[in-house]
Amino acid sequence: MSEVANSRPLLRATGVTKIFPGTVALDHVDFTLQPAEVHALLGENGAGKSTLIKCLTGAYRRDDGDILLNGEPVDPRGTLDAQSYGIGTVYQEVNLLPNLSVAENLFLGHQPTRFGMISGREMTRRARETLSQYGLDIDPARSLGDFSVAVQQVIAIARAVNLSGKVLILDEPTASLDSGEVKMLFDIIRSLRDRGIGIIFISHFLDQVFEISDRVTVLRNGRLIGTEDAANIDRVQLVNMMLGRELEHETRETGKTDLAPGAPWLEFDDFGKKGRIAPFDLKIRPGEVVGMAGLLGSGRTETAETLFGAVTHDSGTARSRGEEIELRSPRDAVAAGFGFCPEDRKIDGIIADLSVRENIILALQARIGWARPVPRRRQAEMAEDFIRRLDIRTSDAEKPVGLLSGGNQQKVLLARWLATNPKFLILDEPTRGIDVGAHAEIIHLIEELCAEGMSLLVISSELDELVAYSHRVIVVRDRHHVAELVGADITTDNMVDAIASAHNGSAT
Amino acid sequence: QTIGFSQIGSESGWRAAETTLTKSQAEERGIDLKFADAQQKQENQIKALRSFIAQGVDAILIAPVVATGWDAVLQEAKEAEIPVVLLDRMVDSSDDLYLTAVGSDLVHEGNVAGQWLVDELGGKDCNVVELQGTTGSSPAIDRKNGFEQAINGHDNIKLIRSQTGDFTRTKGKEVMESFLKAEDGGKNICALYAHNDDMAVGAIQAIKEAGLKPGEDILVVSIDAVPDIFQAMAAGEANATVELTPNMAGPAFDALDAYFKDGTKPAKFIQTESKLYTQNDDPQKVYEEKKDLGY
Amino acid sequence: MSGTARFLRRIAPQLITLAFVLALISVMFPGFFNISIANGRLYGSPIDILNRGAPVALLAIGMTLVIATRGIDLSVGAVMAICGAVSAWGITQGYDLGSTLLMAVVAGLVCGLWNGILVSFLGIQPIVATLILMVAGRGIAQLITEGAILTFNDPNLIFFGSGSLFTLPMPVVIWIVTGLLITWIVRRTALGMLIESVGINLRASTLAGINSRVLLIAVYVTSGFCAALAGIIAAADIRGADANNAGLWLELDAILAVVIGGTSLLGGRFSLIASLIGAMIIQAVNTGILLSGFPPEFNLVIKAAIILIILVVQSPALRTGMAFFRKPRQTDVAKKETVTQ
Amino acid sequence: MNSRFLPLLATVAIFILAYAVCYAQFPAMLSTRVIGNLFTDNAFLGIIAVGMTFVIISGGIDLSVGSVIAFSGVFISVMLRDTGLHPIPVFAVLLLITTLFGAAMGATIHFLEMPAFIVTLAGMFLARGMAYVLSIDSVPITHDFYSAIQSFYWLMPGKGRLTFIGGLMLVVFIAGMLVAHRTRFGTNVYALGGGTHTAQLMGVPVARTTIAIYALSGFLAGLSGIVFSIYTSAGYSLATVGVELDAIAAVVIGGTLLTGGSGFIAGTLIGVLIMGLIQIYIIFDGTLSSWWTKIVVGMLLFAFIVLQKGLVWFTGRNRASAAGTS
Ligand SMILES: Nc1ncnc2c1ncn2[C@@H]1O[C@H](COP(=O)(O)OP(=O)(O)OP(=O)(O)O)[C@@H](O)[C@H]1O
Ligand SMILES: Nc1ncnc2c1ncn2[C@@H]1O[C@H](COP(=O)(O)OP(=O)(O)OP(=O)(O)O)[C@@H](O)[C@H]1O
Ligand SMILES: [Mg+2]
Ligand SMILES: [Mg+2]
Repeated sequence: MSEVANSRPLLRATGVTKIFPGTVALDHVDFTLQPAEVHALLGENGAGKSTLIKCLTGAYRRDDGDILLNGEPVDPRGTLDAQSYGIGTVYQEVNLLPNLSVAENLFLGHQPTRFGMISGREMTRRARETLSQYGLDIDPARSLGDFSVAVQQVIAIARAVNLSGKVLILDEPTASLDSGEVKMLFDIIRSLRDRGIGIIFISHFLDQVFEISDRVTVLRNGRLIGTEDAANIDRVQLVNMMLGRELEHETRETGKTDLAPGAPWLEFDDFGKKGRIAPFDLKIRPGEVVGMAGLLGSGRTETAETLFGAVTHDSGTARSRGEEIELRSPRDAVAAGFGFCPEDRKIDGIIADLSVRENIILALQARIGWARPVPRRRQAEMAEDFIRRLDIRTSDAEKPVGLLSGGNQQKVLLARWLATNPKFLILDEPTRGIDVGAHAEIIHLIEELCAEGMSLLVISSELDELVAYSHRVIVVRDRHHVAELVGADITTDNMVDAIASAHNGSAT
Repeated sequence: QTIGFSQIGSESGWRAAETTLTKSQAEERGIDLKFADAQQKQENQIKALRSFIAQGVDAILIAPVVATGWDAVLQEAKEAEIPVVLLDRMVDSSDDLYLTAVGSDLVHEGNVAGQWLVDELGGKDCNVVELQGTTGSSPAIDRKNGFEQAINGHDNIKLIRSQTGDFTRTKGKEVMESFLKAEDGGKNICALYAHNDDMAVGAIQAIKEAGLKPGEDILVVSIDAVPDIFQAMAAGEANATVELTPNMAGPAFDALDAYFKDGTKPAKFIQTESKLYTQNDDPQKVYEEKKDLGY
Repeated sequence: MSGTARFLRRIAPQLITLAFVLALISVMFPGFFNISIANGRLYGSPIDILNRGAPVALLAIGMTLVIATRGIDLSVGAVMAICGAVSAWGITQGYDLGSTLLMAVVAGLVCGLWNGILVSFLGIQPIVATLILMVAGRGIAQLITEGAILTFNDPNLIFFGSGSLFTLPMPVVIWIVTGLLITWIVRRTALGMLIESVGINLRASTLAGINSRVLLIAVYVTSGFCAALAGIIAAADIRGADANNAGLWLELDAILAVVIGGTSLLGGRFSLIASLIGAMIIQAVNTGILLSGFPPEFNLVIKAAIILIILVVQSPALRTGMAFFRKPRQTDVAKKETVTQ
Repeated sequence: MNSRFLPLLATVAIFILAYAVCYAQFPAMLSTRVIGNLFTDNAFLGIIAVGMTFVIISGGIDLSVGSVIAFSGVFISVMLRDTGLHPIPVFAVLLLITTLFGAAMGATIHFLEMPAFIVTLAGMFLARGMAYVLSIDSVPITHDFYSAIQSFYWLMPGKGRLTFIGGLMLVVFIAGMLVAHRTRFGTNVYALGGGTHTAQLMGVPVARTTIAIYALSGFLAGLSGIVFSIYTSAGYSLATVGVELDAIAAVVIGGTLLTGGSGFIAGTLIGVLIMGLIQIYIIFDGTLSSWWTKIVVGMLLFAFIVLQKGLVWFTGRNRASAAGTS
């Protein structure tokens, strides 16, 4: 597939350098994209992948370096410029406007017009057409904010594809997609490639990288480590390039852990919220990891939010060790020893302008109340401790968390809840945007925590990940809990079956 | 009988008194008074007038916030055959658009105040500071002009500083403080002219706090004759005030009565008296008389 | 960097601006810095600035907290009028000083509570929620005074306006003490951080278990409290409650003070001390204009020009090292990167 | 039906309800006179409210409009008095000035990254200050052109008048709706309101759009100034104090979110009419003292906002539960 390598490069960047106060994000990085290739960009969290993308598209002004497009030097001054050069981009985190309609998001800046006026009907028609290629049958006139992160992700991709005449850049596009969507996306990527478009693809899923890419470039700490043909390199080599060290043990050995013994300490009966999630029963034992699988919009996030009191349930009861507990707000949940890492870290998770330290102690502080501040020294210790344990890449604990790379923000959120020592932690897509090294560490951490008696509810679109650590998996479809797999039944195939099978009543 | 009354607002005690008196006068005469407060905005007054017309009142009283801009709506009232009487301020429309105007002459008021100062000084050198009303308001402009006319040609009197105190006590006090600082702790100032009593009352406190005696070290003359200034005069802290009577409605209703009875056209301008009060006029007694009038 | 150094660096732009404005005034008005003692109290233009700036400074304290939560309180001027009216009414009705002050403060707290409930429970946008009280509040104040200036002569109440403590005018003592007290409370407890957190990302904060509703109410109540103090001072200063004019448009000055103090209207990081310096800058400009002797019709133009200059000089774009003219987009995006929606 | 239209529908419903209540109490409220007045008297407010809607949808605010109206009036009247020019070229110059003024504020907001609230607050001081500098007196306008425009109205049956300025306001509203919903600029305005940073990453020309929004608001404030000068035949530097707050209230009552990103020009029209209705109602009633007037205006404002919130919440809930059972 990579015989294209010696044709004239489509996009060539040399010596790209970007310095933030306190961080050299990119240090003289060279990068070449050939026409008709899929080029994966890999590296740990904070390696500088997103920054490189932003420098290429002019979203950040680079401090040094040249960019050649088709041999011509170009200097995009922003996304608008990049678009006019035929570079379409999906930045990390969905960067769409929730207040606009789906169609407007797709065509912003390129709306079809008649006599200078936007033709709404034409736009809706084209939007339907575009979305149907991605298997989305939604009303393009509805607000984007009505849809889940995953749907938004697909729309962002569709928009970028529409705009990319020469180059398509995808920064972790698959982080919140399930396997079906990923397959669809890859089909589209392949057809674009066959049309001669160059694609830059960033992902932490190595399987996907090997599946789709022709070449890979690895960054580490803002430096270029190397560019290789995907065919000439194997997983282990790649991981070594990224981490600069050996990864001790391969993460996803598909062993199922035994169901933990003992009586459930948390019981939810007939718990639900009209219009959001149908009533379900859920029992959680100490030390148990409950996985939750389902398609996009199936109601997994809704389940989690209802359990945490972020959405107030209107039916059913919750009991902790047999005693009924109130769960009307996140506060109640926190008081009951719950924790919740939300899916959309940008909107529901991080407090961007507060420092890493403050973000980490926030939930703890909220729980013990404003009047008893955690002593400053203790805060610093905790922050340092988590930065070390979770390997959060930050210049120091006082850096505003919004300036960290996406994956590192996710780790800070995890640290926030671990700091409260929760008894029941809900993780919604916890490994989204986290690199292989950290991924392994987080799964390791999950297992460690459970060994100490903490219970977990993990929502993930990566089915084999669920297989790896769940004692029990609940399958959600159309806002109903439709199946529960235990022990040896937890296999990817079984889950796919349960997700795909026709209605068989709401089983639990 | 239904009469609409469009009042400017309630920005000062004097205006509150005018409103109170108008209401009580209407009640005495058995008039159904439709009161509309314009909150200092001309557009609201125009709206009020239009609504009165739409409602079909028998007559309209209006205290116009500004002189200009009434032609169109007065014309409309005229076409609807509703007589309009202006209270306490004038408009610069042609005078066949309204029945009559009741009020005092603002320039004249300033003039009376200035004249008092000229007489009081009798040729002594004097530096005067002035506290103006709200910049751009007609009382501020006219009272300034009237005062300047009066002291014109008297070279012993010099207007050394003039700032706006927005007709309020707080600003009057603040501005006076800065005058005192700027003029050598007040030693340079011999008299204060304030466009209304409220500012004067504020300024008097500032003078006292600077360690000077208002009324002696610095003469104080102002306009309106609200009760509090009489208290100050009784205490010897203020010297003179020019009365602007809040009872504008009485003469207005009289004129309207006559007009409705037999169509007598009143004079186009019914001027109220601009009476000068000094410390010799038994201020304490006047205070007692005035204090319950709703100021 | 040590805490003190960080703090000094935070307020440096405000201090420099203040120094600049004061220097400008003293050039135009040479006797400006003369301070003497008269009647057992400090007397001079700088003292006037501290004294006259008291209401705005007090309002700015509450306003800072409100703005830090991404809100705004337009009603403070009207609340001042209400509380001033209540105190004048109380004292003329013959209540003793303690009960009078208590009533006035309670009135302020109730107003703040009302705003807080509208904002946090009914979810009404702060600017509109407080606009309601801004309009109605002045009416309520006039209802209490019946439209007149309610004059009083009680020396105890007057003391809060023109008395002095340790040669400092009472209003100065009040705002400095209140400012330090609230700063201390907010920074010695976790309140400051929680307020900032709520202001930056309300949803995420609530999900982290912060009781954001109560917190929101608390900041509006604090704002009401500060407005009450300002109202009492304003009434005591002129020995009367002027319901029509007390605090009129002061909310704008208070907001301006907060912004000059470097707190973003988008909520988040705040500094009370910087806001207080901001209030003094505004008052210095006002006093400077009065001392300068320009005709009053130029007041607004001068004020606007000075504000613009101050803001331009303090603007984040210029502060990030004049990078603006060379590479506008870089500073732009790199900074806004941190703003969540 | 799209949930985005809910606030708009709620506003319309409330307006109709309120009008019905007024009519029940004062039948004269339904006369063409009152309806004509409603348009004429609020024309200047409506025009700035259109500009304000754009500004607010983009996530900003423009406090300068009231002062710009005052400045415009004084500028026109002083020019007409002192130069003897025909009003039309004076209007053109004025609109140019106010548009540039708005553009300058927009540029300051964007390039210096200063909050709109403060920049336009300084603009508010500046515009009114300039009005003072031009003339502190109120200056009457006595040009034939003005009288011609003033006598240019359509007499509706029942003696109500649809005046030129009332009609102009409607035209501005229609143009505003077209621009907001049918042009790329309009979508860009909504995009800015959804988040400047995101909009920038999506390729919205943020600088150009921001400047254009405030320029538009400045232009409309100038136009509103012209309308106000026709309305009062005068220029006065103390006119229209605090009108920006009325405009903001009208926009918000009309269902636009102050946080930006969502709202409707049509809603603003209803908002303006509701504000006008409150005033007319109070005048028709005519028994309220100055202070009760303020309190009642505040309470009605509160009632409208709560009613609207309730309506949106209620219908939203019904829809949710309907979706849940389906
Ligand atoms: N605006 C900014 N200001 C300061 N530092 C920044 C900024 N943006 C990124 N950085 C820093 O630059 C480094 C590279 O970040 P980048 O977002 O490029 O990482 P990444 O490779 O995309 O990581 P991830 O896989 O987690 O998304 C990080 O250390 C980050 O903290
Ligand atoms: N394919 C789709 N078509 C139409 N609406 C969808 C689709 N996917 C999601 N939605 C909407 O988005 C909402 C979000 O649901 P929820 O957040 O519970 O999903 P989820 O199971 O957590 O999935 P994910 O988080 O992977 O997107 C759903 O209630 C639904 O209204
Ligand atoms: Mg990244
Ligand atoms: Mg989800």
